[in-house]
Amino acid sequence: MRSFRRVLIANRGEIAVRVIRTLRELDITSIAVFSEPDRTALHVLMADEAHAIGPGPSSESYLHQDRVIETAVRVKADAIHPGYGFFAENARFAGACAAAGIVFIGPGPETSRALGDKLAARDLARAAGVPMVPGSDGPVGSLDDARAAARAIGYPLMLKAAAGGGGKGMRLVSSESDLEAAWSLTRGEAESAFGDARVYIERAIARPRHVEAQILADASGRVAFLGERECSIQRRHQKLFEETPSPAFDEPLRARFAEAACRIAKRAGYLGAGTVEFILDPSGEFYFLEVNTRLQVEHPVTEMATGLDLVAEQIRIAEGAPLSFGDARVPARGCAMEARIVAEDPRAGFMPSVGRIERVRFPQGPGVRNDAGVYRGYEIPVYYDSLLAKLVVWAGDRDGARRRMLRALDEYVLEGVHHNVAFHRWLVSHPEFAAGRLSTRFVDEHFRPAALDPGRETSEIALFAAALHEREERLRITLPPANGAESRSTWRWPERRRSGPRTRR
Amino acid sequence: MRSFRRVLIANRGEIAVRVIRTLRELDITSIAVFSEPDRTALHVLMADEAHAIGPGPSSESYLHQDRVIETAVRVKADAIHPGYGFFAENARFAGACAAAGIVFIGPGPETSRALGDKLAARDLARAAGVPMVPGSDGPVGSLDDARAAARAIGYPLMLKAAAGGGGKGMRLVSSESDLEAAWSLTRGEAESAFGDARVYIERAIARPRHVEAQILADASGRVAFLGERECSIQRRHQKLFEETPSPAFDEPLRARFAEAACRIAKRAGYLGAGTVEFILDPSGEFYFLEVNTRLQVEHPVTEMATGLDLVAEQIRIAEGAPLSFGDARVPARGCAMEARIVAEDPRAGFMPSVGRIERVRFPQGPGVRNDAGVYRGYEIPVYYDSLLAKLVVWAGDRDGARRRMLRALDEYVLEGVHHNVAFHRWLVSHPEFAAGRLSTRFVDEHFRPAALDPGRETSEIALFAAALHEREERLRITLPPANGAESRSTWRWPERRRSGPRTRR
Amino acid sequence: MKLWVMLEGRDAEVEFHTEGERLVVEIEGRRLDADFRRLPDGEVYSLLVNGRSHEVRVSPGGAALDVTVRGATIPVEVRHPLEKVLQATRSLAGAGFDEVVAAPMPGMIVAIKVKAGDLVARGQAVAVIEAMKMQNELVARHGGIVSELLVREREAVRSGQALMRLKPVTA
Amino acid sequence: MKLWVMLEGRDAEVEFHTEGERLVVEIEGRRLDADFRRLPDGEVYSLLVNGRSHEVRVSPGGAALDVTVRGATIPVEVRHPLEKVLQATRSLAGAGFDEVVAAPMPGMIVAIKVKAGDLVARGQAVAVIEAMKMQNELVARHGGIVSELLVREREAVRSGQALMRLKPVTA
Repeated sequence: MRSFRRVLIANRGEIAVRVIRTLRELDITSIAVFSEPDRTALHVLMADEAHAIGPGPSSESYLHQDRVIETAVRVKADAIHPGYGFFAENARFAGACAAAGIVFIGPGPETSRALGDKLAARDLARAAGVPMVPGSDGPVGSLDDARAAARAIGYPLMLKAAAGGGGKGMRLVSSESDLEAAWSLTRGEAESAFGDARVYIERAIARPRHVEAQILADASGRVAFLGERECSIQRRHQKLFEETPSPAFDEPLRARFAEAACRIAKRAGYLGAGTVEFILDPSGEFYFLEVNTRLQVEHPVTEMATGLDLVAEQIRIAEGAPLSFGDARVPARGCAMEARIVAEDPRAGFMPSVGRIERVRFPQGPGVRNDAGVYRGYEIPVYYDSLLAKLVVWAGDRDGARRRMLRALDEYVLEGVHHNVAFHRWLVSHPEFAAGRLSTRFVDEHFRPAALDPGRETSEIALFAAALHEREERLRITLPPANGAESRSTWRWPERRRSGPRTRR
Repeated sequence: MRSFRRVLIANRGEIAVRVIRTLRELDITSIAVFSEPDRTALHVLMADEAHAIGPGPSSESYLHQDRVIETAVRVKADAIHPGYGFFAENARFAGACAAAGIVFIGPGPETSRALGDKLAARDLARAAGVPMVPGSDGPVGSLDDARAAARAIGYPLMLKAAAGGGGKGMRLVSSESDLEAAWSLTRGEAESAFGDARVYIERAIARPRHVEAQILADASGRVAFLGERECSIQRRHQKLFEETPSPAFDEPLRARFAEAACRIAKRAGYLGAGTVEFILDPSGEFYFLEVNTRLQVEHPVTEMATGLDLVAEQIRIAEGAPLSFGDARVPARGCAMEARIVAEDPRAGFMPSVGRIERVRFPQGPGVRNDAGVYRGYEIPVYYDSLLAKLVVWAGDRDGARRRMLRALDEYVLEGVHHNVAFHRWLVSHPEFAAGRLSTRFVDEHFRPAALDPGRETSEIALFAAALHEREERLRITLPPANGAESRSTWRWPERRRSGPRTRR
Repeated sequence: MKLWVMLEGRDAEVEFHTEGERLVVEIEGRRLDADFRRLPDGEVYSLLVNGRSHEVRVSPGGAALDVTVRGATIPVEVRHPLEKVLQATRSLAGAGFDEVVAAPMPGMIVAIKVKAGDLVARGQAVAVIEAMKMQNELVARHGGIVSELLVREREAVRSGQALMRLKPVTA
Repeated sequence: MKLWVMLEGRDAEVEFHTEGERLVVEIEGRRLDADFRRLPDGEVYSLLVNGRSHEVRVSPGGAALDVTVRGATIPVEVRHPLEKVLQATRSLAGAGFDEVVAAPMPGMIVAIKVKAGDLVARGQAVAVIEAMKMQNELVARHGGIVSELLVREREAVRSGQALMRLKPVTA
C-alpha cells in the first residue's frame, strides 16, 4: 500500500476542480495541467500547482499523451487522475502511466480495454449471465449480414459502433428501407471518430429508461453497489438530468439490479469506481448496455445520497487500501437530482453557445451543491465541451428534491452565454416528470422550444425594464454634465436605430 | 389547520434569504421588507415581493413595530417569519401580530415572555428538575445582598442581567474586591440596554463548553430532540463556530441531555423550533442556561446532519400541522460544522469592518453549503450586524468535516472588507481544536493576532506580485502609445512615493 | 415622458409620471408603481413593479436593448412615439431585403450545402458549423436565391460573421 | 529590469529576465520561473512561481501597493534600486539630509519646474521626463529648498541619474 503525495489531474473544467477539492482534503498536492486558452481557467487557479501542456486543441494538450506523461514525470507526480473524457477510458494511456512508474487512478489497461469495446463487454455480460438487449452476437460484416441480422432481431433497431461512447456512433433504424443509409453513415462515423468501423445491431427498446449502477471495487475483491441513477433525460443521446433513486425502482428490482451489476464487475476483475449501464423497459426488465470505467459526470447524486466522496474512494483504492466502509452496506438517504448546466440554446436545437460569463450568482442554501467550472469574466474556449456547472440538490423525498431543484434554478444567475437553466425549469415543472414517468424519449416527446417562450408577465417586465432604462439614459443626457467637463453623450439611440428590429433567435 | 399563501419576512441579510428559499420550495409567496440602504440587498432581489419600511437605523425600519405590522396587513400577509434578532423573541410584537390577525411564526407571546426572562426561565427549569448552575434564587436587590449571595455561591461568579441576551449584560467577577464595580456596571448596562435593571448571580464554571439542544414542538404536544450543537468557540460571548455532534458527547450523555431539554420544552408548553442552551463542565455535568425561542444562526449544522429543513418545520407547525416526521426518531448522520464569516478584523481585536464587496467566489463541491447575504459589489451598511455568510460543511466524521472546512476556507474568495476567514483557518488547524478539546475560553487561551501574520511563502508571493505588477505598469508606459494619441501617463510612481512606507493595520 | 416600446408580438406606449418620490408607469390604461435601481454588479437592475421584485439585465444588443429576465433574453426596442407613425408607413411599402446568413458563434465551417444561384427554401440547411466538438446546421430564415458566398469550407469564422447572402424571390 | 521591493520586515532586490517565452525572476541568488496573468475578474492575477499557483489581488493603497494573498492584505512598496542607496545614505545622516530627485527611467527632461532657491513642498512636481512619447511628472518626496539643479531642459538622462538636490528646511 502506497500513499500519494502528489497527484496530477489530466483534465480541465468542473471535474478537474472537483478532484482538486478532494486532493486538498486529503492533504495531497494537486497538480493541474492547462492548455494555452486555459491559462486562467478555474482549475489552474484552484490547484496547488499548474503546468502548461500545449495549445488549445485537445489533441495538442489534454489528449497529447506524451506531453501529459512527460509533465507528470517531470513534476514527480505519484499518480494521475483522468477525470472523465480525455484519457479516462484509454487503455494505451493507462499502460503508458504504468510504464512511466505513475499510478493511473482507474482500472488497469486490460480492464478498460476489455470493457471499452462494447462487443467484448457484451461477451462478458453474457458469460456472467446478465440479460442483454437481443442483438447480433458480434460485429456485422456487410450490409447483407446486417439485413439478415435485422430481420432476425426485428425493427426498430439500433446500429452501434463497437468502439462508440458518449452518445456518438449510434443510430436508430425504424424500418428496412432506412437500413442502407444508416449502415453507411454509422460505419463512416465509427471509422472517423473511433478509427474502428465495427458496427453491431441491437433491438431498439420502445420508451426505455436509462438506469445505471454505481459500483466501487477494491483490490481485495470487494465490490460494493452504491445505488442506481436514472439518467433518462437526454438530448442527442447525451444526459442532461440525473437522479437517484430511480422513480421506477422498488426494493426487489434494486436487489436484482445490484446483483447483476456486481456480477459483471466481479467477472471483469474490476478495480476502482465504475458504472454499469442498463436500459429498463416499461415492463421492469433491465438489459445490460455497457460499463463506464471511470467517474461519471453525474457521480454527485450518489455522493449526496450516500454521504461518500467517490473521488476519495478512488484514491484509496488506487493506493491499495480497502473501501472506507469495508464490508458494510452503504445506506442511501433521500433523493438527489443533478441538472447539467450547459452553454447551449435549447430554443435553437440545443446549439452550443460560447462567450464571456458576464455575471454569476450561484444558488445556495439547504440541500444545494453547485459544482461550477466557470467564474465571472471567464471566456468559454471553443475547444472543449460545453458543460459549465452541475447543479445538484438533495431532499428527503423526490417531490422535495424536485421543488428544491426548481427553487435553485430560479436562483441561478448566469449571464453572457445561452444556457439551459430555463429548459431545466421547464423539465422539473412538467407533470410527467413530477409523476416520475421518464424515458429516453422524454425530450423528443414533450419538449417544444416554444415552451421556453417568455410568458406574459416576463415580457411585460422586459418592456418596463427597457423603457425605464431608456428613461434613465434620456434623463442623464438632458442633465448638464458634472463640471461641464464631459461632453460626450452616452445616448445610443441613433446607433440602435440604424437597423431594423432584431428578431429573437 | 391553515395553509399560508403569503409570508412576510421581518428581517434582512442571510437569514431573510434563507427563509425566502424555503418559502419558494413550499410555493408560498415571499414578501421582503427593506430599509433605505437595503434597497439592493440580496433579500430584496430574491424575494417575490419587496416593500420599503423606512430609513437605515433599525429602530426606524426593521425594529419599527407599527411599520412592519402595517406593511404586513397592507400586503395581505398570512404570517410573519421573524428570522433571528430584531423581533424574533419579542413578546409584544408576537402579540401585535395576533391582534392584527397575522400568524407569528414562533412561540406565542406568553411563551417568549416566560422564557425571555432569564429568572423566569430558571424557575421553570428548576420546576422541571433540570440541573442549573448554582446561583441566586432570584434577582439580587442590593450590593449587600449580592455580597451575601456571592459568599454562599463562591467565586469566580457571573453577574447576569435577567433580561440579557446575545452576549450582552453579563460579567465575570473573579473575587470580592471586583464585585462592587461589576455590580454597578452590570446594573447600569442592564438598565440601559434592556430597560430592566434586575441582575442575578451564577457560579462561573471554569473552562465550560457551550452546548445546546435543538428542539421542535408541534401543537399536538410532540417535542422532538434533533441533536445537540456545540458552540464553545466564541469571542465577546458571541458564537463564531458551531458543530454537531459535540465532540464531548457520548450516547448516555446525549440521552440525558435530550431528556432534560424536552422536559423544559414540555413544561413551557413550547410550540415551534427552539434551542435549550446549557453549559457543560469538564466533568461531563450540564447546567441549564436559557431557552432561545427562535431559529438559531447555527441551525444549518442540524439541517446537514438530520436532512430536515427547520424553516419548513417552523412553517408546518405555525400552520397547525404535525412535525413532518411524526413520532419517528430523527437519525443524525456524520458531522457538520459552521464557520460564521463576519466582516471584522481578527488581527485588530475583531473590530467590525465595513466597505464594498469587491469580489467573491464562494466555495462549492461535496459537503459544502455557503449561505451568503452579500454579493459582488454590495456595500455593507453600517446599521446592522456584520455577519456576511455562514460556511457550513458536512462529512462522515469529525476529522473529515474539519478537513473539508479547511478546504472550503482555502477556496473562499471575499475581497473588499476585512473578514475572519483566516481566523477560521487558524482555528480548524489548531491541534487542540482537532482533538476536540474546546471551551468558551478557547479563543482567549489560544488565539494571538500574530498567529494570522502571513508566513514566509505568502510574503514572498506578495513581494513577487507587487514587483510583477510594477513591471507590467512600466512596460506599459515605455511602449509607444497607439496612434500617438494618448499622452497622459498612467504611471503612478511619484504619487506612491509621496509618503513613507505604510504599515499594515 | 412617453416612450413607444416594441417587443416580439407586442408594442405599447409607456408613460412615466413622478408623484413626489413615487414613479408611476402608465401602460394600456393601467397605472403601476415602479422602482428601478441599478445594482452595483453590472448592467443589472432591481425592478419593483407594484412590489413584485425582478432582477433584470439591460444591455445594448444590436438594433435593440437585450433585456434578460429569469434567464430569458428578450430584445426590446424603445423609440419615440412619433416613430410609430413612420414605421407604419414603411411597413406598407413591403419587404424586399437581402437575407444574410451569419455564424451564430465562433467556429469552423465544415460544410456549405448550397452554391451561388441555388434557390433556398425558408428553413433549409445551408451550412454546417463546428464548435465545441458539435456540428450544427445553419438554416435560411426567409430563403431566397444565393447571391453570394462569403466563406469557404474549412474556414474559421467569428461570431456574427456573414457567411452568405440570399436575394428574396419576388412572388 | 531591476526593482527594489519592501514589505514589512523585509526588503529585496528583484531582477527580471526574459528567456524566450519564459520570465525568470532573480531574488537573493535564486532564479524562479514566473508567469503572471491578469484575470478577467478585477484587479486580480494568477501568479505561477515555479509552477506553484497563487491568486493575488494587487490594488493601489496609499503609498504602497496592497497585495492580497489567501485573505491576507500586505502593503508592498516597489522602488527603483537606486533609491535604496539614497535611503541608506539618508538613514545614516539622520533627519535633515538632502533629497535627491532622480530619473526613474531613461528619457529626456522636457521641463524643470523649479529654479535654485525655490521652496518646494512635499509632493510638488519639480520636473517632467519624457520617455517613448509619454510624459511623467517627477515630484519631491520630502520637499525643501532647491540647492542644486544637475540637469537642464532637453537633456537626455539615464535611469537613476540625479536631477536636482533639495535641502531640508530646518524647523
